[in-house]
Amino acid sequence: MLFAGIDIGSTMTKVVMVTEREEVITSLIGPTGAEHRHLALTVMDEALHKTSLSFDALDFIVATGYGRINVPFADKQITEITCHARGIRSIFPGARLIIDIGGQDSKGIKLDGAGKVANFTMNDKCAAGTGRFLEVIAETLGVELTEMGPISLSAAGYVKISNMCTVFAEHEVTSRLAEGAGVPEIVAGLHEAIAERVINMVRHLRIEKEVVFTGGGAKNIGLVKAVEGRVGFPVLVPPEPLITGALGAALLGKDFVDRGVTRDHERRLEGVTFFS
Amino acid sequence: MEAKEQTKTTAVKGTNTARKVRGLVKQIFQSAHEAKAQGKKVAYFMVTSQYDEIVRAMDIVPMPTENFAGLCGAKRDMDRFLLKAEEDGYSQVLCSYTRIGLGFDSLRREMGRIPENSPDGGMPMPDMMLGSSAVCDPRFKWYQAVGRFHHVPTYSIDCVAPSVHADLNEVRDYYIRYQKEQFEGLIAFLEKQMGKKMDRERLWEAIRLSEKAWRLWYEIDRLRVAVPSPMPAQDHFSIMVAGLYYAGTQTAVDFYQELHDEVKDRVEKKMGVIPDEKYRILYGGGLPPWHTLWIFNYFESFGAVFAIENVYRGSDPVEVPSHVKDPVEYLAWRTFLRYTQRYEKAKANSGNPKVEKLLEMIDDYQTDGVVFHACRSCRAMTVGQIHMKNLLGQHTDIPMMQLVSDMVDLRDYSEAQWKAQIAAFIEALAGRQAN
Amino acid sequence: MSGTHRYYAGLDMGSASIKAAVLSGHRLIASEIVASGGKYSDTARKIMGGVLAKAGISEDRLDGMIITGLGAESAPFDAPQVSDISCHAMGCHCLFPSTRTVIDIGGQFTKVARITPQGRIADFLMSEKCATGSGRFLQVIARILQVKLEDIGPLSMTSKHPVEFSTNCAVFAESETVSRIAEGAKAADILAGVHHAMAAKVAMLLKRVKMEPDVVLTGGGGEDEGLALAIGDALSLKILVPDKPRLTAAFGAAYLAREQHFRSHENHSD
Amino acid sequence: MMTASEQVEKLYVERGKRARELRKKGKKIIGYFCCFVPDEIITAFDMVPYRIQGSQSEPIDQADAYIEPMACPFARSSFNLALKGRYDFLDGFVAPHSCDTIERMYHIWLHNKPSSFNHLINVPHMLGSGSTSFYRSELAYFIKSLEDWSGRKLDPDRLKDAVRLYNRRRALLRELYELRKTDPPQVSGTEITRVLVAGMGIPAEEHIALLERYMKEIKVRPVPKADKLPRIFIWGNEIDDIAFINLVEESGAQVVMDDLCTGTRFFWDDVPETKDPLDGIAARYLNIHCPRSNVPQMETREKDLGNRYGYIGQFVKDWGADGAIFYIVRYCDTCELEGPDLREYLNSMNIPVLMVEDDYSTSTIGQLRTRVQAFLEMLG
Ligand SMILES: Nc1ncnc2c1ncn2[C@@H]1O[C@H](COP(=O)(O)OP(=O)(O)O)[C@@H](O)[C@H]1O
Ligand SMILES: Nc1ncnc2c1ncn2[C@@H]1O[C@H](COP(=O)(O)OP(=O)(O)O)[C@@H](O)[C@H]1O
Ligand code: SF4
Ligand code: SF4
Ligand code: SF4
Repeated sequence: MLFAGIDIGSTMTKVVMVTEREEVITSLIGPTGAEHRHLALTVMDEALHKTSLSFDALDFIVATGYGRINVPFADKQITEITCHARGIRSIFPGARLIIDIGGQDSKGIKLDGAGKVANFTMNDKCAAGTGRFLEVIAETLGVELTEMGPISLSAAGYVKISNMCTVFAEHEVTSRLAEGAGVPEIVAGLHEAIAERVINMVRHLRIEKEVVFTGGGAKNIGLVKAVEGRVGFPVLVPPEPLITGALGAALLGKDFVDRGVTRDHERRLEGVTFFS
Repeated sequence: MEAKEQTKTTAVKGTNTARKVRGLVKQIFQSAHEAKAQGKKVAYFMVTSQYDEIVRAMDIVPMPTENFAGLCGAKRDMDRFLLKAEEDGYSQVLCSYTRIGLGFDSLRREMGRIPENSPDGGMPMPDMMLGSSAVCDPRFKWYQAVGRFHHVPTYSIDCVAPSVHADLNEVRDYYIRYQKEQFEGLIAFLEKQMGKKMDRERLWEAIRLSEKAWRLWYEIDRLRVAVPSPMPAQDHFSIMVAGLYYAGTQTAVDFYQELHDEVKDRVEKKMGVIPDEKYRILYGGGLPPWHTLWIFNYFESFGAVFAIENVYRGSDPVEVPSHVKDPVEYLAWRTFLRYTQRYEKAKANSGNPKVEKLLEMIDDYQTDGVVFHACRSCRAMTVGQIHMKNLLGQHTDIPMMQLVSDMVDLRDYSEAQWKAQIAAFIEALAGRQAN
Repeated sequence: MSGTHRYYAGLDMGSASIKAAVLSGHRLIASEIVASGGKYSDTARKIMGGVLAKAGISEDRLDGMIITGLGAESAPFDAPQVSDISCHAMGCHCLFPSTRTVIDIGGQFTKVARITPQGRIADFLMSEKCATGSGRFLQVIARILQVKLEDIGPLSMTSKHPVEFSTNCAVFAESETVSRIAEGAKAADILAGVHHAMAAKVAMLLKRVKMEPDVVLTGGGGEDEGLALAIGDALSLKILVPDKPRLTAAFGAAYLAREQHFRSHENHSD
Repeated sequence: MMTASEQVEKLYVERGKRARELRKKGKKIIGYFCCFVPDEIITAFDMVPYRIQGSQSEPIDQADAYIEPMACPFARSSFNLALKGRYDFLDGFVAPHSCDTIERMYHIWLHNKPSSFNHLINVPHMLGSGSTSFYRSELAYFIKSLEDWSGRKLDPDRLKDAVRLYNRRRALLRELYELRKTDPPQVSGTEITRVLVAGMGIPAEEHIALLERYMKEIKVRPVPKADKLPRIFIWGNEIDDIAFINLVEESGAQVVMDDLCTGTRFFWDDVPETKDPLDGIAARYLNIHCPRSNVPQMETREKDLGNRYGYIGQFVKDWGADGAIFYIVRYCDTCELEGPDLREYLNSMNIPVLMVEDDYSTSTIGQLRTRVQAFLEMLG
């Protein structure tokens, strides 16, 4: 049996397919564009091509992420909170708290002893403290996003950034530069600011071992270090943090089938014929 | 407008007496800690709740929680308390004084002691909490919420003011009756807590002291009509401590006497706050930006001085009718008269008593402009400022500006924006004078 | 250039761009606009060098200079500073003497001012400490729509059914845009929607300063005809826009420098 | 003839239409805020009480020139509608001093959009015998003002009739709420919101007649089989638009009970039929369960919470709620301060709580979707 999870994030779209033994047979990451509907199909198509499988071979498809409602062929839609929890549980069974920093939101998820969601929290409707915040500033600084982490590691101390509204932080960054602050120190300051904000947000969930850091933000080593600094102990990072939501979605599909839930409707492919 | 003038000046030419306020503030906390050590009763307490004299007459040591919050702001040590409250589920838009108080109490419970290096030693555990509905909503909900962190006897009183348009002759009796009942209820509660009866003579004595202090404070403000301005806004935001936290004590009387003499002397000698006073400004309302009080120096660097403020003022003296012989009834009358002071005037003119007061100030103090401070988390002192500005605009054409931040939460403050606005405001004042 | 001419410079250190203008007498003879970013002071020095070269004069030939803009403090020149609201006011006053109200839509803030017949500020307001309603907001949207800044205006004006826009965070507007596209909204309609939302905000500020005509739109926002039109619609009046709106403050600053020079040297002329 | 549900829908959408019609026929329409203005008094004067609402689907595009954006958006939105002339049909404008914002708003509204009759009713914050008699005096003063304005004396018997009339409506509404106890509820939260809002701008007799027909219609609807969806209790202040409750129900839950100012808070308790009707009215209205009122403290924390929230505990038990959602209009200080205490109480009953703070705008509701769904997934 085969199960697929598709996670349409604000920035990245991720697909993961697993077998009934919970083995990942393929995963794919692509950018999220404006046209979710079309995109979901394209990414799915690509994943199928990669594995030379046909669409019908998929026993259950779960869509998650911010664009989940735009996946016409999904059998179920589940929020990324439940999906991340499920995905992380399969990688780190001892996880108690998940910190997820994604493209436009950050979340804290508390797990109970059985790995189920016990409580959660999400950032408000402001982009401060999210991946997008870093992207915008990276652009201002003329630094590649992937370089933000490594650069900050070479910083001697950090510059305090007090404005968390992206647009204002941008201005603050420019003035700090004007005052002669170094780029590594500024980037380190941004990481500290995000970590502070996110940790404050999740603190009421009680921070206890094991803490897992996932989502695109976890690909940034500087941010990982800053989060660890605030948590007070090392955090676990999945081998590919971007896909834990999609992985969880696929696994939840399997859970559904195990529980006897079946696809209750025809998959609507909406005129797209390239599924062979 | 020269660039050279825009640099920060630190030399505030304030009064000598105002410098003593730091000691008065420390004393508030010290007394509370000492009282705890000696087994006396300490109460969390709200300013301008009209019950100061009762608390003093019952020998209760007041611990004003708002003062602590302002102090944290002035010392820029507020984040840990604000964040703690937010972690406990209190919204970031909730009154930041309240958040600091709740955060402090929450941290103290969690750590089992007063958080290290709390400003001025922090607040000791109260034996009771005395809330009030005067001024705003958060103030009577605050202590109820503190119950999550320590459940001590708590009592709150109503302070009621009729609407400006009410016919005072219709409502006076039952307003005063209810106010009196509220005070009597508080007294009964305190008698139970203290295990002793209220001494009405001592209450009279406390009333006499507080009226004396407030009268002096009022006269000091009248002296400030002088040109050049003898006392800056920075001083005002200090010296209010005596009137609001020491009401009903000899300390307050002595303090204002000394300040009065000094200000009088300055007026006679024509000593101004700054060397060449170009513009006089009215602080139209809103709590001060405790986190950035040096902003007043920034104004001064342009030759602008705040001549008078419409916040933290002792109310103008009121005449309680002589047939009132009971001190509690006196307090109820006084409350009513204070609240309704400019109602008749307002009815005849702008419809808004606060606007009447501002208009009087603009006239008396010959101010060239008005600045309001909108605090994002303090609805009570903020909502209505635009309305007041609109109303004032119908009676005067002096420039007005509303600066937005918060009284203690620095996250709501943008220095670049303020500086740009202040510079433009000064240019507007200059433009008017040029004409 | 003849040695008898007097020269004045204005430098506007904006958040989005740095602008410089040089006047000879009261004539604009050179100007320059460069995106800010990188080291403020270096860029400022470069742009001043550039504009002086264009004008064909050396720095010591300047009889006056004024610096303005949010970043004025980091300018590497020893010259007086004046707020950009005053500079915009003066700039608009010189270009359109009938100006009574100025709207400046810059990179970070929107400012409106009512001005006196002499071009001085009578009352003014600045947008809240939030970036919505600033030029940056438009930039963000344009980027997602893959529309060039200069095409925003023309494109928006073709819209028949503007999208209703309501988010309050510039960064989140991005995601709202993305979902609108997913729902099938056209770029033109989205832009027009943004213009409407911004115009409503601006109209509110104008009401608060008790706007009087003529109203001039300057700053980067003035480059955008669609926005000017939307604001005009919201107020039911015609909005004037200078030729090079982004230069207005720099121009006004130079003009103020000239005025100051006159005041301190009473017998001098240009 | 329209079915009752169709009529409800129509009244819900076309707010103010019926009041305008009645006004044309010579009735006086008295608009008021919040739950502290007794409908009975206005009705006894043969005037129509109209509960003022904002609009969650319209942006607040004019009010900011008069009132700070950090004031409660419900109040600002209501005023915004007034500025746009949408409350021009009001002959009277009455506000209770329920919170700082409403009190400020009253004066701003009065200055910029005065009605023929304007009145502010002071409402004590502390509960106790003294406060009830004070509030009674305020109501008596309100009556006197209405008498002066209308030139008519209030007939105490008509006030008694009005009390009975509104108690009848209250009883019907409680009966309607009974239908929410089944699995699945016979009437959804969305429908409830509609029918309540529909009744806020029409005379009580009309609402009663409508409710009677509506309930008949509901009772004959085919009974769906139990769906075991999570049952939600909802707490907060103003929800006069179906958008949020609809979001919760669409996400796979049943909204079964509430404590909202647009829900049980305004109608649950009857007015006791006292000899002087004003006594019963004052006691009933002052004791509305609202975070803006302070009940005297009890000896222990546990008793205190029990005293403050016992009725909610009962609601949750009787309607079998599995979880609670707090919907708080941003900047409402009293609700913001109340939330954590109530959460503590509900958690002690093993009821999980999701606290959301919102801008009183349908445009932001989509952003809550993930939060609501994840909460339901957590319950499920
Ligand atoms: N290699 C990387 N280094 C640093 N940050 C990265 C990297 N890859 C992705 N990101 C960040 O991750 C974010 C996307 O994370 P993701 O969890 O996929 O969010 P979403 O689900 O909202 O799309 C991007 O905004 C980006 O900031
Ligand atoms: N051609 C254009 N069309 C539309 N908008 C423009 C154009 N050029 C610039 N802008 C807008 O102007 C803003 C910059 O304005 P500017 O006045 O330079 O800001 P600042 O004074 O803060 O530096 C940019 O954010 C951009 O949105
Ligand atoms: S007046 Fe303002 S600052 Fe003071 S307690 Fe009330 S809301 Fe807070
Ligand atoms: S929360 Fe209370 S005071 Fe506020 S509107 Fe509702 S019932 Fe009225
Ligand atoms: S929602 Fe809250 S702030 Fe708004 S009117 Fe009601 S009680 Fe007042």
